Amino acid sequence: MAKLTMVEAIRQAMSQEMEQNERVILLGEDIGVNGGVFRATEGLYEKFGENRVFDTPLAESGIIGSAVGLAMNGMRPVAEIQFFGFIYQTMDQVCGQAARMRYRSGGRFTVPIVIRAPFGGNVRAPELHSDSLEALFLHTPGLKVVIPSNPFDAKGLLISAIRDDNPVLFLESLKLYRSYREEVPEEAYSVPIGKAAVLIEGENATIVTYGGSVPMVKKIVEEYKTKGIHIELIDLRTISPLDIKTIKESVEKTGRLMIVHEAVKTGGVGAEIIARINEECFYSLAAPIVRVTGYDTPYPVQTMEDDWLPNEARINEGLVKLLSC
Amino acid sequence: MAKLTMVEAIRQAMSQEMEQNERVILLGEDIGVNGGVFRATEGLYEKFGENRVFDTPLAESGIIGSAVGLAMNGMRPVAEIQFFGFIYQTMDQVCGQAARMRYRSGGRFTVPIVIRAPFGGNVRAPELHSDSLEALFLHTPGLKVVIPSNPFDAKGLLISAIRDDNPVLFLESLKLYRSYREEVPEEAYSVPIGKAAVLIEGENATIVTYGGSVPMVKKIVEEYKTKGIHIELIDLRTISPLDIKTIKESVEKTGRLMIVHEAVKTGGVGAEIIARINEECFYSLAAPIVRVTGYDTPYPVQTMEDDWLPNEARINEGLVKLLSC
Amino acid sequence: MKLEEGVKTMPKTYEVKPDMVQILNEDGEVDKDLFLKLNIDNELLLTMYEWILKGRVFDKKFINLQRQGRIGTYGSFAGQEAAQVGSALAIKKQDWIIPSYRETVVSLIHGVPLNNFLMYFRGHFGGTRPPKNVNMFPIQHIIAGQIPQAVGCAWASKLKGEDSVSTCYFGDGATSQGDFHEGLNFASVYKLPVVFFCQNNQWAISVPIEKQMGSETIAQKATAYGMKGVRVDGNDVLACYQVATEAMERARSGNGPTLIEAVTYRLGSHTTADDWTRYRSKDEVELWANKKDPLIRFESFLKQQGLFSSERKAAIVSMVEDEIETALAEFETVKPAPAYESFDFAYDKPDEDLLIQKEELKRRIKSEGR
Amino acid sequence: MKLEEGVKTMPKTYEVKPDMVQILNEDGEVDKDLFLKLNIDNELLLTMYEWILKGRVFDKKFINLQRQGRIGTYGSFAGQEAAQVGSALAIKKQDWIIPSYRETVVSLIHGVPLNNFLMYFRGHFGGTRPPKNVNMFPIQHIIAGQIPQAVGCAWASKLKGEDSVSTCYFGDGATSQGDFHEGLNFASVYKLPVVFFCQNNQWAISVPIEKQMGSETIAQKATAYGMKGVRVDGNDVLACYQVATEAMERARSGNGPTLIEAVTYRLGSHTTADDWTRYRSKDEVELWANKKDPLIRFESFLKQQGLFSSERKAAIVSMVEDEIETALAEFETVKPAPAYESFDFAYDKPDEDLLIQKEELKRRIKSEGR
Ligand SMILES: Cc1ncc(C[n+]2csc(CCOP(=O)(O)OP(=O)(O)O)c2C)c(N)n1
Ligand SMILES: Cc1ncc(C[n+]2csc(CCOP(=O)(O)OP(=O)(O)O)c2C)c(N)n1
Ligand SMILES: [Mg+2]
Ligand SMILES: [Mg+2]
Repeated sequence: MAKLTMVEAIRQAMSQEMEQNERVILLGEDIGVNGGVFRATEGLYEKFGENRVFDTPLAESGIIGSAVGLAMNGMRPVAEIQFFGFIYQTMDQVCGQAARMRYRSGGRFTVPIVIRAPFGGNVRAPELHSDSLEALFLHTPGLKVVIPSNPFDAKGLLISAIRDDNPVLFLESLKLYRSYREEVPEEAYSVPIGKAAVLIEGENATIVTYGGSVPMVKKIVEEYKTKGIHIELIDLRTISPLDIKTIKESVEKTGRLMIVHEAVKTGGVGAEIIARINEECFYSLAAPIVRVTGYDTPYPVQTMEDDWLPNEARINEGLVKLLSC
Repeated sequence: MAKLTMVEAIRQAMSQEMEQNERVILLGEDIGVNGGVFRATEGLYEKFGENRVFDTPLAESGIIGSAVGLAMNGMRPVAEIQFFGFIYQTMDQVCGQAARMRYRSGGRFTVPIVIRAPFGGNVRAPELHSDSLEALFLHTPGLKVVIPSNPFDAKGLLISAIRDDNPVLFLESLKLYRSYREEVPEEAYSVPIGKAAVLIEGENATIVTYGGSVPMVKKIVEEYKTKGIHIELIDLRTISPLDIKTIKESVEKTGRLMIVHEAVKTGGVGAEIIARINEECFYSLAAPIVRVTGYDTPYPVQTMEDDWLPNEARINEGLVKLLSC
Repeated sequence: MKLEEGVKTMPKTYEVKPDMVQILNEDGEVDKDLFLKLNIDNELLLTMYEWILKGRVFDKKFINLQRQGRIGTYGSFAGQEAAQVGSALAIKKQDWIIPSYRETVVSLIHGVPLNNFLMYFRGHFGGTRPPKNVNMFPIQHIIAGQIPQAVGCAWASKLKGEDSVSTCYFGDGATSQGDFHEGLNFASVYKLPVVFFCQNNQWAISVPIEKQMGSETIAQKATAYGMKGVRVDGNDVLACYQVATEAMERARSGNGPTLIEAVTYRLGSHTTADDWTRYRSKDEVELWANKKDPLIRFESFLKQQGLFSSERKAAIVSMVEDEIETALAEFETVKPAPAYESFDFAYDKPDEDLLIQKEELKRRIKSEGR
Repeated sequence: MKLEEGVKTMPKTYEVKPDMVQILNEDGEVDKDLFLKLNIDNELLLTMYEWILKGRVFDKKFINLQRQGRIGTYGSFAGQEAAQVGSALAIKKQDWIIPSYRETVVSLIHGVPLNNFLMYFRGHFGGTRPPKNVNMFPIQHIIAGQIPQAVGCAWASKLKGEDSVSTCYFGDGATSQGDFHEGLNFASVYKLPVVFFCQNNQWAISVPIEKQMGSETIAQKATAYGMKGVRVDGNDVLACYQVATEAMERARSGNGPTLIEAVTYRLGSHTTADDWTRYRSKDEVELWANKKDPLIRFESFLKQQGLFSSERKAAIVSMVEDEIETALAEFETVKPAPAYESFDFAYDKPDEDLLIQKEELKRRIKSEGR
């Protein structure tokens, strides 16, 4: 078993699915000859040729719109949006079209597309290159939204996404692309979409997070453990459909919940989790649920982002509040 | 004082602001000669001429994009998006551009645009003509989102929106456009953005809603009153910024909260209200907060929409639950 | 002095003059030489006529049904039958059709059953489900949304090595959308087997073509993509058929996409919810309703050819009317599917949460005895 | 038989051949007749040269600073100086400039201070705040997002009756975006005083022009809008200046928009995060770095005109380098504004909730002694 970075695991998933199913094709800006601006598709153009890997014109709505048509006529396109902030250009084709086509056509058509997009902060990128906009898609029936936090899940979830008959938005944390390596099985395997992972068990409180925040939160949870405070850590892995069952079971045990995400607070994924926990196990809650998220401003410039994003200081402050009442 | 329908009140607001400030112009599809497909701008082309009221080409991103440029160079454009479902085509210009321009330019530019769009269900419209997508904009810092539920507020809020220096999304319930008339002062007046209205006072429970659902909920609340159950009814009026203070004060009194909106449940405005109430006055809650909303599917066809939307049966069912525990 | 006055390598203005293909003129006279060279036999002529007529009758009937409150809002296509019939008859079984919302005759020709339209215009779930054996996308309500999808569809055919051309329908207003541009650009880059068939009916609801675009024609927009652009008389079914056939042959033989501008006219209102008297003159409409009308024109041509029979016409008219009346009368007794039945179509499988929502709704509907 | 072979009213293909305005050729030779007729005096020639040179030096210096880790990711514009300088010098004080992210020389010419670039490339808040007295939009990171905005800006000038032309900059890749199309269409419909200045540097990151579009030129895309389209040698500063001046005159006198395609080349990588060797050949780059280079070309012209002084050149080079070095050394001691200071810029006034968030952050930052 080789040790891979997350971006390598993602690349391997695409490569293996392309070998396995010739209907799987890739399209996007700079993904061919250049191998993608983050090298996620490196070598695939050379391996599969120009009829499987397409450098497209610079037009995101065109990319997703044609992916929808490709899928309706039998292909399984994997489209890359170079940065998630550019998803705005595709909103009709993603939410108005791909997500509704099965419904609109009364089941006649399925739209098995995967939309891959790197996202998230702390990487000193320019404006609109770091935004976490996943909540827009949580609010869009017909879509699935998957966000891996480690190389193993990334490979297995991407394989599941490519095999899934629904449109899947697959978000890849920029800061985790190369942050570490881990053992990833050589063979193709799938990790189920819609299942959260309990990374660390605990009984004093629960933290739910996903994507780029996972390693940081993990570190904090481990520090607390040494202090005798046992926090259960849940990595959502899928935003839509939300695995509320796993969160609920945890909250029923711990009575305390914190949600950490990079997206702005108001209207984010955290809000929906709070709403669901309120509905599902209100009486298990010992304290108000705490959100540690991006602030309610546009994503800031590079010198400000570390303060703006959830960070250790903010999470610790939140935990004090969560555990004290 | 004349009795006006909501669409007449909206028209009057635009007309008066245009009289008052020559920098106010209107642009949109079919808003000129035709007076808008819902007649919201009827007569304004004739009154103000072709240099104030523009029939644009059929391109929503172009409409909002040019409105942004118009605003940055000193105009106060009021843009109509013919149906809110077409807002998807404008997401970058609205969320990526208008909402961020002040921030991006460090205060050098403001973008005083108003984006008017009819929305909401129960009107037997085709696909993507009834969707309630306001939550997408709740999650977008830099925007304000206003949703009136009656002629008086519609006029006063639209005047505030036009005078506001921030981009304002102004959503007009299709089913309330002509559903009834009420007294509306002749003169220009403003209703403040960001302030909810307590329509009916009560102490047994609180219902928060907005837009098209208000009259229906009002009727239910009045029925309950005759049964001796006093429900406080709050009309949000503004979605962003959210007037959590008013909701909080009510919940502190009643201990029970229901939220009603047409938008799909997951990731909707209701989720954020629940999250905030959880944060602000968790210990005041006597029961889980209840959401009665659109279901988590694409907005359905005409024969299904009345069952899919919040309706009396569903709200009553929710109230039984809310009041029983 | 201006550079343009003095320099040899003068900047090109890239101006083009409009020019329109026509075989059958407004007086019903055919360009004989030309017509003889085309492969259009009498049978095809009669088929063309039949569909134009059926379309016209269908349209009238549906407008009436809407007035009677028996169907919901209806979008008339009267005046555009020649453009639709001419292009549709050039499309083969293995080809793909990607419509907007006005291509009713195209759909009928290619086997979408009347029942779909009854379902659709009465708001039943499934009205926009194209039958399994018809290569057609569902009705599209987002202007130009279907254009990049049509490009993707053609791309798939090409990648799979299938002999299939995709024809994408849209209106003059749609050409203003970003998706029009992005779609045509993709098609030109990948030289895809797709035909962009624009019915320029000169109005986008109340917006006339000169407020819609700065160009004199839509065909010239093909220049932006290095694509072939053709302007055709959209009320001349022969020219529409021929131009579409040639575009499809080009596409089929690997010579890439074509943009066809069929100049036609919407005789009625945008939909039954619209009122054309608010924005256009009676004179303008009269002109197109008489002299330029595709049905009148084609009838007078058939008369010259000795192919017209007024009995046959009457028979078709009453057949179509009866068929619709009978089908509708029957359909009016059909209870719409309950709302919860649509919950299975949001995803391939509803997840647990959605199933709970479905059950909740089902329980309520059942409890109300519906 | 094909219709196109037999019919007189043949469908037009609307094909155009590329054609490029050039005054100063690649060997540094000027078209004398032409040049004499232009209103370009020696002072202007020297100004042009100075800015081209300053641009080149600035660019080199900033690439070095990035390599030293003293600034963040940097986007080089080397090779495009003539296009930027030529067009920028045609823009007047009362005009508006709507840039993308690569128009560094344009900004410098029009008074954006060096400090803005230091702030910007070091990630400080306010780096994209254009100074009050400069009619310029902030740097735009969304490809083509600025195009409809530029159209709106020109529209406002027209409505206010101001003598102001808006110039919008973008690249070849931007022409594929829907916003390009929607913007140009609006401009053509309202005949707005706007100049679309496309720097066709032939690459959009790794995507070459022939994968970007099906058309041979970008200028011909103007045809789609009934707009004037001009193709100009973007490495010939004289031609760029003249073509831009004429376009602005047209715009200023109410004759509507122009699309200018300035054919140039990006000599470096897309940004310092990119590596051009992955997608293009050394030979190609060599060609443009030597024979076609705008600086070399203009220098040899100035030499012929007796206007070149190597001392002056050396003086400018060291002046620019020193200025940047000094300014940066000073700026490196400037503490970035704390994150909470930016909270006042989301809205005109932060609401209560945002103020609470701001205070929370302020308290934390203060408590950490920052
Ligand atoms: C994205 C979008 N914007 C606006 C509309 C509203 N609308 C429906 S039809 C129409 C006019 C379309 O004109 P055209 O493309 O010429 O087609 P026609 O109706 O004339 O066949 C408009 C503005 C829409 N459905 N979708
Ligand atoms: C909407 C959007 N899509 C993609 C990108 C990523 N991106 C940044 S620059 C660039 C290439 C732009 O090419 P071109 O327009 O030719 O300008 P150039 O960089 O060559 O000056 C791309 C794809 C972006 N910034 N915005
Ligand atoms: Mg039309
Ligand atoms: Mg370029």
